[in-house]
Amino acid sequence: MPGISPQTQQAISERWRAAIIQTYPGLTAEFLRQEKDPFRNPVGAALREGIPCLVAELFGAMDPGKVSQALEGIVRIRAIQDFSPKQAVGFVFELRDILRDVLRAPEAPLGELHKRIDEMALVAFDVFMRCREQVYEVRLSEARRAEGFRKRMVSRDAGG
Amino acid sequence: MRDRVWIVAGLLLFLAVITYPFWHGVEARATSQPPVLVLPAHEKECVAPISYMRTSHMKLLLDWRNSVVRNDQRKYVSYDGKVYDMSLTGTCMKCHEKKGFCDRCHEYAGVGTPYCWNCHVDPALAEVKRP
Amino acid sequence: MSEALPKHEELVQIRYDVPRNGWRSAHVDFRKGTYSYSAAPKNVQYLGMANPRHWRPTDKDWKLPPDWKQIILRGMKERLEKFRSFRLFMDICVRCGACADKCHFYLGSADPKNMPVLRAELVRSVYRRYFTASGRLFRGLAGGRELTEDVLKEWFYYFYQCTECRRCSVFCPFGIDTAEVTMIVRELLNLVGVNTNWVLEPAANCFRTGNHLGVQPHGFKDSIDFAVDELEELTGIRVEAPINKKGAEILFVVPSADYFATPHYYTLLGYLALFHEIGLDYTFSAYASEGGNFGLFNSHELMKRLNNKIYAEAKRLGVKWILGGECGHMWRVLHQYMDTMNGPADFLEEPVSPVTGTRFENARSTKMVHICELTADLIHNGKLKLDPSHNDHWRVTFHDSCNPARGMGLLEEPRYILRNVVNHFFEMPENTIREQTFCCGSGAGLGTDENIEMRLRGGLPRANAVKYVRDKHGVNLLTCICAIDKATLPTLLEYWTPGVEVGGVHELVANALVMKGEKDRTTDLRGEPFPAKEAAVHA
Amino acid sequence: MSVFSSLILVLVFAALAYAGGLAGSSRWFMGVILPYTAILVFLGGLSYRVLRWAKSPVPFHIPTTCGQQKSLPWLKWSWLENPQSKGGVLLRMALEVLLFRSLFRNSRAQFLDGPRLRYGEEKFLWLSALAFHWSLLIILIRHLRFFVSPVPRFVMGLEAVDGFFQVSAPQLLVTDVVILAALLFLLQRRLRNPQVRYISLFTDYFALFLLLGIAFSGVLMRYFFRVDLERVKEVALGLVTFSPTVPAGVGPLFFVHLTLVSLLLIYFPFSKLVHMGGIFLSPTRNLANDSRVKRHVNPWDYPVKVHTYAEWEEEFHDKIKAAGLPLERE
Repeated sequence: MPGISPQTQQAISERWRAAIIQTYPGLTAEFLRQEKDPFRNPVGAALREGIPCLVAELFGAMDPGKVSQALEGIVRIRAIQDFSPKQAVGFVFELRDILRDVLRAPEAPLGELHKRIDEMALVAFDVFMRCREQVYEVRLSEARRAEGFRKRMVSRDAGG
Repeated sequence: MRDRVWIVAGLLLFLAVITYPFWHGVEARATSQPPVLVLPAHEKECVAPISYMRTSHMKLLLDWRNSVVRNDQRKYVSYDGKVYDMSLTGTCMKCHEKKGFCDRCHEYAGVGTPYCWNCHVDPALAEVKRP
Repeated sequence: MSEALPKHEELVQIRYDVPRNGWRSAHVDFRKGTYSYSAAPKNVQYLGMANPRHWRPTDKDWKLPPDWKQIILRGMKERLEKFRSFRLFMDICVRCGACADKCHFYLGSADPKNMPVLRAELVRSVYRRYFTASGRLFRGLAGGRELTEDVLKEWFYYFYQCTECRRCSVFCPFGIDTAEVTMIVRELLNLVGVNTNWVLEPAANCFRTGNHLGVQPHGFKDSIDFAVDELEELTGIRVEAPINKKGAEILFVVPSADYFATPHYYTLLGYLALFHEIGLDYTFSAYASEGGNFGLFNSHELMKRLNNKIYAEAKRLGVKWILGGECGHMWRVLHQYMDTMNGPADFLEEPVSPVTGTRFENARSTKMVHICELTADLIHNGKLKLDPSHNDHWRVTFHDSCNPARGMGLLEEPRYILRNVVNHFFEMPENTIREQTFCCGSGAGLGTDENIEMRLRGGLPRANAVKYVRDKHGVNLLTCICAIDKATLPTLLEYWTPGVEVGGVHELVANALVMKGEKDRTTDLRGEPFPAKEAAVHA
Repeated sequence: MSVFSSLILVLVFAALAYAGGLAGSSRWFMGVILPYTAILVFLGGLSYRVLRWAKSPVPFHIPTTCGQQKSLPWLKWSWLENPQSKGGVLLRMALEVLLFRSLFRNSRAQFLDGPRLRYGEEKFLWLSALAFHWSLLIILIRHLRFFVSPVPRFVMGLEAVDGFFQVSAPQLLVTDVVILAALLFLLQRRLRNPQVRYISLFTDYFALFLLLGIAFSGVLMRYFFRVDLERVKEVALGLVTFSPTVPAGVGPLFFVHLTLVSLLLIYFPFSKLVHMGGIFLSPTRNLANDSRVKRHVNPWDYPVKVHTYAEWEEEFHDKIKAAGLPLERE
């Protein structure tokens, strides 16, 4: 991939973050954008952390581990918020418009980048599904924990 | 329920404090009558209409000061065409005395003593001192 | 190629739209995973409450009584006259917005109606419309809103998205406490039979059997006996755990989860070991076998009905004072409500530690002591032989449970204990602990599994702080002193920060406790090998 | 929407007052009838509100504790944030009322994005709220010079302090600048912070615009379109000595000021502005954390249906017996 300057990458990151933040109700969006304390604004912090990694990978090695990990931070939250699956992972495709806007130079290999965006979207969907499954898993383990003690008592009584 | 005593007491205290002007007025037998001023005996007209002087005498004095100090311009042509010397002690204080005129209103309306007297001397006081 | 690029400032120009229509529209979409099921009629009936029937929040028709509106308004009037807090909090909010981002549900869900100010405004708008001159006259202009079925549904949705954690009230310049508003609105909803099963079933159970889980006397005895057996296997010591013993010095009350759920259970083992070691003359009660109080999540009246057992049983058994286990909401009730509701406890004595002779003057009237107060005093007086290296496999942080933190101020006792029983203790960031602690997101009757998504949202701010200490210090155990925390945080952490377990303070106390006459202990209460012993073996 | 309608409403009131200030008959209304009405409504209304709060009891003891409780003597007790005595509560309340302690808690300095120290916008909320309220108080006290004759010494002293920066004549008073700046900051915060804007009602803007109108007209009168202070004092003194008079020669701007103040006083008891009295009554702040030390009595306490031990034992009698637990009645 030809060198995309750090400034451009940063610009893409910020545009993308803004686009994702837009998917939240308006006034919350402003809060997500402004509040920088990670403990007062966990959702905003997750975006602040994950997005630059994703952009770096987009123009870099597309390391599957790193991509999936960066997406995880964002999608894990969206998976339990008021989003449909489409809305929860659709933010990846926002990148297309942003790249078209930002990389006006003809030599930018948009074709290759679009392939990478598709790849990212698929990983995001994987993560989303994994998180949704986990929601049911944690429900189950909660139920199991609740039952566990009773079972232990019963099995001990049966054994002894 | 004991707290109601405290609340009522607090409320009464608040009411007492906030109505201070009312009961103070009654106690001091205050009236809304403005102070009676000592008016000049020999002059009927001031350098500007009374309504202007009432609200803006300080502005006029400042204008005079600037004119004299900065531009060395000492003549003031009044609204009715008379020419006056721009001078606090020379012109104003010729008719008005500080104690009987200036101070009465300033005290009445709680307008602090302006810094005129940092430089100027009340002619009345000066005369007392002289002999 | 940078030449062809627009300027950086140009690129990041972003417009943010604010919703124009405001928040007055009351429509709510009940989405699966974000609400709790309605109360089963049998539970409503058993407790003798209003309008038992089958209904679901997703139904269009909630089968309210025909005069539901009058009932609610009458209920509001009555409560305005009975609770200064309610009337005051309806009147004095200036909407400064200081509370807006203090709610864990707002931070996790990004739903603006989860800002405390707006949550309260949902009912404040109705108050203004019907109970203030300006609202009756100017309606919407004065911020008033008609009471409609949609508003009622909205109340149900959002006031069961408040865990009564009181974090907002810490930051409010007037101390407006959303917990108070939530409690009263839930009372109102209850008048027309709008309530959740996860609150009413435990309450009905507790009323009947003495505890939320509905464990009957023999079951209670079984589980305590079971714990005694397990403790013997672990330590080689057979402890006494008397139940309903008349004339004991102390009545010990715990949340029922302690003897029927994990990881609470390890804390119960901890209590048993500790009490044996100091030779405490105490008794459990099968009748008052619950310290927790789900009435708190429903109405003041139900709270009082369920709490009644504790003093009644203390009197019947003739104990001198009462000791309470690790539990959050339980302690809100015990600390701030019990004496008022079911006191005075003049048949008890001012609590004195039988081991150290310390008088618990802060419990002079209620005669009920928190176990952390007792244990901290024991440790301070050197009455316990502790080997903190037994807990070396744990890197520990402490989660302040909302109610002991903001309804009591029990902050240092558990920390003092932890510092004495573990070697690796790390605090979470300052603005997420002590009086600023973030709720688990499942308190106040929201901790049911059908409500899991909302709980995961509410738990995000807490989990986020846990993640910080996990990544920075390798923390692998979160300790807390609340049964609801112990029940729900493992679930939330499993989703948000895998690798961090949840435990109780007294579990770690007993791990570190070197008991007289114990066998050569090789494992902690969970059956994990002691790291020190392992190391010794290698040496 | 509510921003503009409230602004327009205040402007209409101001314009009416200005026009009325020029004409003859309405001056009596604005200079005498309206102020008296306003004072009566304010005092009566506020008292009513406070007494109505007082009428509702505090059934339960519900302070919000913000620090370590007083328990074991060797543990460091946070006596201010978690008071256990009346004295502590008084101090906690004083900090709350005088310095807005809770609002201050909101703000914190932090190292974010590198070593640059950044203060959140909350700090400015606290600061501007504090600046506004204190300025208002000082300005109110300063106004005693119109209502009391002879002018008390402390009022003159306060004004001298306020005019510490001897700029221009009339002296520039610090509080005049501060109150305008603070009000404008609060207004722009309400407009620009989307969260606060979302929760804001017509009444929130109305109160702000009314206060701004009062401050602006006051500043205009003092520094730009001077009024005859002697006449102003005649009006004010006439009111408090029950010999009302509206001398000719009082400028219309004065009537704008007086009318807006009267409107504020009338509006006060019906609005959120009653927080002035309410803050003292807030049960989460004005109670000591002594609910385990002293019994708090609920005046409307009533007996409830409980499940007694006897009923319980009867229901589970056989199971209790089988489990070997003691029974009251065999």
